[in-house]
Amino acid sequence: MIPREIIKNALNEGRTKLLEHEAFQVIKYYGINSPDVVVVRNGEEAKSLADKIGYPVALKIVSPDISHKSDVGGVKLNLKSPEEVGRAVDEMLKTVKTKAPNARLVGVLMYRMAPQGLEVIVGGVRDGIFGPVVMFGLGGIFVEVLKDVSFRVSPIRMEDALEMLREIKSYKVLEGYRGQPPVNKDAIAEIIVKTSKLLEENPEIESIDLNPVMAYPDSAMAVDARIILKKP
Amino acid sequence: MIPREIIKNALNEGRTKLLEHEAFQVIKYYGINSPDVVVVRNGEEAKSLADKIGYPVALKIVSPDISHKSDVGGVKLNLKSPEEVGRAVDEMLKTVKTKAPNARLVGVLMYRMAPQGLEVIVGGVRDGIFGPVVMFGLGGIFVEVLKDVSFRVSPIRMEDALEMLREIKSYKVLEGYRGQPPVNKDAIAEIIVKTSKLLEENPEIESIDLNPVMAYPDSAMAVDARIILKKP
Amino acid sequence: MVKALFEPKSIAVVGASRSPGKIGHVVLKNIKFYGYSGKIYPVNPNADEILGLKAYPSISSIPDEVDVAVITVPAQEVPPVIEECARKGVKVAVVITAGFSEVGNVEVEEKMVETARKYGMRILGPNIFGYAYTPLNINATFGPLELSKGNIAFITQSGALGIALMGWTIMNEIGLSALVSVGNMADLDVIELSEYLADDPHTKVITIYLEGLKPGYGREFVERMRKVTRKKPVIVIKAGRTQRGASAAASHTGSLAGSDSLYEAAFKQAGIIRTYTVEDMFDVARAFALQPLPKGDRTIIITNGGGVGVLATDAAELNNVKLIDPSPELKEKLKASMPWFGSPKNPVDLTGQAVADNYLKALKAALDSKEVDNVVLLYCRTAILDPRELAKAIVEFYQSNSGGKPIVAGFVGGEDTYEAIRYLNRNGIPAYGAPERAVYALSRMIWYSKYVSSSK
Amino acid sequence: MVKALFEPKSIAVVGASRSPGKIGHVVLKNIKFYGYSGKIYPVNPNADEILGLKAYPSISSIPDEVDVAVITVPAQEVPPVIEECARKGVKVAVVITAGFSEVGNVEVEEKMVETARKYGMRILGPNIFGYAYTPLNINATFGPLELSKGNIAFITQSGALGIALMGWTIMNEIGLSALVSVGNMADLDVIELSEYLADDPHTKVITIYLEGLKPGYGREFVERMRKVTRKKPVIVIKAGRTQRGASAAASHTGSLAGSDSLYEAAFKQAGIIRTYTVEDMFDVARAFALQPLPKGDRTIIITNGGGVGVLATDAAELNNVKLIDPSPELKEKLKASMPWFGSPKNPVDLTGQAVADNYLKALKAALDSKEVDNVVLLYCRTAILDPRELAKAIVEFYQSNSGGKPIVAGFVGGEDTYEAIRYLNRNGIPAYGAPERAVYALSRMIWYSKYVSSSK
Ligand SMILES: CC(C)(COP(=O)(O)OP(=O)(O)OC[C@H]1O[C@@H](n2cnc3c(N)ncnc32)[C@H](O)[C@@H]1OP(=O)(O)O)[C@@H](O)C(=O)NCCC(=O)NCCS
Ligand SMILES: CC(C)(COP(=O)(O)OP(=O)(O)OC[C@H]1O[C@@H](n2cnc3c(N)ncnc32)[C@H](O)[C@@H]1OP(=O)(O)O)[C@@H](O)C(=O)NCCC(=O)NCCS
Ligand SMILES: [Ca+2]
Ligand SMILES: [Ca+2]
Repeated sequence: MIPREIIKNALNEGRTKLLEHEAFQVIKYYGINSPDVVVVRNGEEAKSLADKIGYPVALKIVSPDISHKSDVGGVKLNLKSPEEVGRAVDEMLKTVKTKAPNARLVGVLMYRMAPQGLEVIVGGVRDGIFGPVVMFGLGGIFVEVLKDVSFRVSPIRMEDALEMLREIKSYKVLEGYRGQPPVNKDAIAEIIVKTSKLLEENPEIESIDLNPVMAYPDSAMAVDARIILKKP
Repeated sequence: MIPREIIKNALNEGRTKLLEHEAFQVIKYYGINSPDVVVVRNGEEAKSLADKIGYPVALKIVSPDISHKSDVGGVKLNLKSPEEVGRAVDEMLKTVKTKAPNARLVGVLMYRMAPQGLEVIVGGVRDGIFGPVVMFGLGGIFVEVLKDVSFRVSPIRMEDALEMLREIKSYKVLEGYRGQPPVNKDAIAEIIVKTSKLLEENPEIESIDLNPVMAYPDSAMAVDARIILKKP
Repeated sequence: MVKALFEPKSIAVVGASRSPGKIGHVVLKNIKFYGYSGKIYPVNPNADEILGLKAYPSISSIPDEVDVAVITVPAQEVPPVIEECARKGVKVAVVITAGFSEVGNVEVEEKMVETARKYGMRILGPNIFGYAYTPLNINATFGPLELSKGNIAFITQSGALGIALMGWTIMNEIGLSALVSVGNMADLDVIELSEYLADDPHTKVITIYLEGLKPGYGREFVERMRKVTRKKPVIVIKAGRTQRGASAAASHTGSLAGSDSLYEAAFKQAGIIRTYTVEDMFDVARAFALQPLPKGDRTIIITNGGGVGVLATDAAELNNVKLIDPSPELKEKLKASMPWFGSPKNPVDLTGQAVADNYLKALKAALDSKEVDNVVLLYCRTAILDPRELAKAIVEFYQSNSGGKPIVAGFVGGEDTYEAIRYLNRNGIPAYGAPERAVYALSRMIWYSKYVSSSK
Repeated sequence: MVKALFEPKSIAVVGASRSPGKIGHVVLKNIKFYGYSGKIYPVNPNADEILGLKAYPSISSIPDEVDVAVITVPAQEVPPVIEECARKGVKVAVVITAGFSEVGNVEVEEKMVETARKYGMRILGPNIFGYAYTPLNINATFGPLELSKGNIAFITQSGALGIALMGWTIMNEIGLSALVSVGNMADLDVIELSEYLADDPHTKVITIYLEGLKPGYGREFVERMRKVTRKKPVIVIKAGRTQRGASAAASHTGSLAGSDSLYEAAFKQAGIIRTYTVEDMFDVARAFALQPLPKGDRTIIITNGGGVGVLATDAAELNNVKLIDPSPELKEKLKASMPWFGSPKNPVDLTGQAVADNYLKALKAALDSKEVDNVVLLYCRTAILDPRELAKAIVEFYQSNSGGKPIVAGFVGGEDTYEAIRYLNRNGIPAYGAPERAVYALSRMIWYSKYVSSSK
């Protein structure tokens, strides 16, 4: 499905938050590097797909009614064989059904876990005055405690995005810190530019959070995506 | 030995950097909480002391001639039984002798590893204008990239030290971040005050680095100590 | 159409009052006595003549085209007057009257704009103190009569501050080309006015006091102002940068104020220089108004006092102004310009013994040197060197020797030093009463000059 | 002994020159004509009389006790003169002559101090422009003759800046009690002078321009200045706060400048207020000089212009000045003070229609209220309210109604507004030409007042 349809579909179903696999589909459409995800219905299906996905595999329950997935056993990480994956899916479905008996379950999201990289955050929101704006920062403490972030107003060109990177106080961390290799700044900047475009072209989207984006020496990848729609 | 003697001894031997166990002895004398350390000569001795020390045990080679301990196999962490400890000490002595054949070996430093806490840094230096001054900051990136540190001129009272803590931009991290419990600020402040006193009373000391100090909800402990003496 | 606002052939004042204290009277008086040479039509149903000018009972009864109608009638009278103006073919209605969207009367205001649009008329205001354009001697404000002329345009969203600054700019000899109160910005806004002024030959730099943009307008602001800043420097004070300040601004202007970090970003993207105080804004504007753009950031400080040299050095470092380390050759030339105990390092210290000739020699060395793009010239009042004498010598020298390199001056001293500062300012050299201010102004010029060349 | 410097019964000028242009002549002239009423002894082997005063061939030939000897002889003559002064029983030698440790002649300087110590004499300088103490009409500098009197003491490590500021303080009507050039601080230093001034009844606040402390002196600075700041506020500009600035200061004063973060820490520990520009320093000093200490941080802004209200609100937030949210009762009282379209929130907006009476009513409500510790009073020049009239009304009202609460004023406008500012300043109300400056000054008072009460 293309973003337009995914969004329409969600709104038709009365949802203002996209399901995780929907959010991944939307960002993928805009060329934002992210894991290939599939939604499976049961352990059997998961087992048959595991090799294709690659290891380690992560599983997350997909449900419009569950917001704290871990609390209901809806997250499993680091699974390393088809059998493990299959078993884990069945178990998860069972646990979740017990713990959240009234939740509608769409299935289980399944993807290959990304290797650890430098965690950065790209967020987009629609401001009352400026329209789509995009934020960039390093993950965790940097954003939450130090508020070390930079903003740009859409449309954002590549050079603006690179400037956003240079603008944060902890910029040096991107250049490689304590023997870490520098991360690929162009790859992060591209994600910023694409996030801006995504907001531009989908006025129904209220906000988007790519947190974290794993930044590597040669690439960057959004490993979590959260998209909120405007209340119609 | 008391600090005066340790320092005299080092200077007599032409050393301007205290050995790690000496540094620990000096800070302990000033009541700075730190692991109990012993220096052993061989695996047998280590094995017999391991239970008393407690696990997990860390080992570090002690030598006035080796500055990058890890490079010569001079560091071993996380040892969990008397046998492991004994074997590790013998191995270490052998490896180091091969890799650094000309280094004088004092023995192997042995202590119980401190549990992970919030890593902070307390540093002291003798300034040309202000005399002894003490620095405080959070560990790692905060000091190295963000230069988020605070200073006070000696003598430092408890209230000055607490103000140093409040002064850093990342202060909130000390108050508990992402579900972490707040750390004990008085315990850190005490280490600052004692570091100041230590510099006051030992004019031969040029600088001292407690990096990291592990801060816990109920206490704080300097798990690494580096003391540099003035060139006589 | 905006052109008609700044270059009108005729101006009517609808609500021109006979009573000297009233706003409608003051506006008319200012238009007449500041020297506007076009036609002036007072409109007042109860008068035949005001201030020696024939008055008309209504705008429609004026037997001529009217380019600008300044409206000073009470709020409830404004809508019909607007309608009449529009029908009459007035090009711009300048609505001074308050009492519209800023107090919640949003609909009336929108309606007026609609009416105007229908006839192709533009509206400035409402809720403003008027506007001025000095090249054509237009002072259509109810502020003071006098205005100092120059090439700095000032657009203000705060009326009270704008009026107060009229006297302030005279006192500080800040020459204005245009002064525009924009108030509720029902129609003409900061963007459109800036676009016009960007092509105005009498304006060299645009300054703006901004409290907030209208909802949904931010993006357009960035895109269109980006084009303006390619032509001319734009300097903004955005009030309400803290949360509490922003909410104070919101209650005051009725405009929804977005978060400050977004304004910060928007200014950067648009190449707009942001300053944080009125004094800073005009300090920077003065530098742009008088000097060529820097060709680079390599800067040298020349001083007769170590202390101010240090203060300037601090300011340079804090504002990213690159201080050069003079080459041995340049050092030698500088050394030759000063007493033996001076220092040819940067800051170049001519010492308290320096006379005008020392300054000129050092200045020549700097301006001639390929190592130097910009000069910061500092002076502390000494018994040996009269600041006025130094100012004269510098002006004379610089006029024929600048080599296109900007110079900014910081002079510290008493009354005679201020005379020197004013002399420098009047003769093309931006001068300030403190070393940091000179450095700051230069730093913004360097920033802008880099922005312009990198965005080409 | 330091007392003898400020309250001498007699002053000699050794090197008092007959040539009007020379430093030794100017110093003598300033001492005589600024009105010092003690005895003045010119010393010059080649003259019998200078400026109508009997001259002596040497200090020892003066048939009287000499408290202060100002020395203006060439460098090589200074050591024997010092020796002679010391023997004679001079209490303080003020050595204006340059050419000692600042150019590497460390030993000569140390020797002089040794000699002085032996005899119990103190030395101010060398390498200074002199000193002044206005309560006793002493101007023993080679700067301008005039100095405006007041209760601000100014100690400066930069000579050139100090002299230049003599005229500057007159122009800005900043009243000084003492002005001391400390130069190389061979003996008397910033600390000892501050200690003396802390007990001087004519001094209410101490300002210092500092370039660097001597090696090993930092700790004493903290410990002793901590005691000074318990008695009186101390405001410091520490030049050389960036790395490049510090090295410029070092080359200039010959003192080893420690890292800025250590100075920053030391100032905090000593309770010293740090400012970053000369203007800021005297802005803050003026507030302390005129007003009582704040009893708390709860502050209200009263304004006739929304724009300046917003600028002040931003400044308050940035400088940790707590703006109160007025209670319903206070709001009601404020509301009664203003036109219907004003706002009783904080900033309290009396609107551009406000007249003096509106201000007085609002001010009364604020000063009477238990919710308010401090008032920031802002004014934008309007046609309706003459700033001078407002200033008069405020002064009169405040004198009998202050309730011990500090007030600071920010007035924006032209010449007449500056007249009003000067009037306020002369009559006990610190007033500034920009809203942020008023807020900043208040913020430093609040900081200091908190420091003092927490360190008791
Ligand atoms: C616009 C404003 C000044 C009018 O107030 P005012 O001068 O008291 O109004 P008046 O009723 O006296 O009308 C003014 C004149 O216009 C005349 N007039 C009234 N209606 C008129 C009309 N339809 N056509 C022409 N003239 C008219 C009146 O006769 C009067 O002239 P007069 O004094 O010779 O009789 C007032 O409504 C206002 O908005 N004030 C605030 C302005 C402000 O603060 N703006 C923002 C500044 S930043
Ligand atoms: C101190 C200084 C001004 C003297 O320079 P000068 O005035 O050119 O010196 P002169 O040789 O003319 O001596 C001055 C007077 O002292 C007299 N004099 C010389 N030796 C003397 C002595 N031992 N006792 C008394 N008088 C003496 C001279 O005869 C002369 O008086 P005259 O002009 O009537 O003949 C100069 O050496 C100096 O240090 N200048 C820099 C000062 C400075 O910048 N300070 C720091 C400012 S922040
Ligand atoms: Ca996440
Ligand atoms: Ca370490």
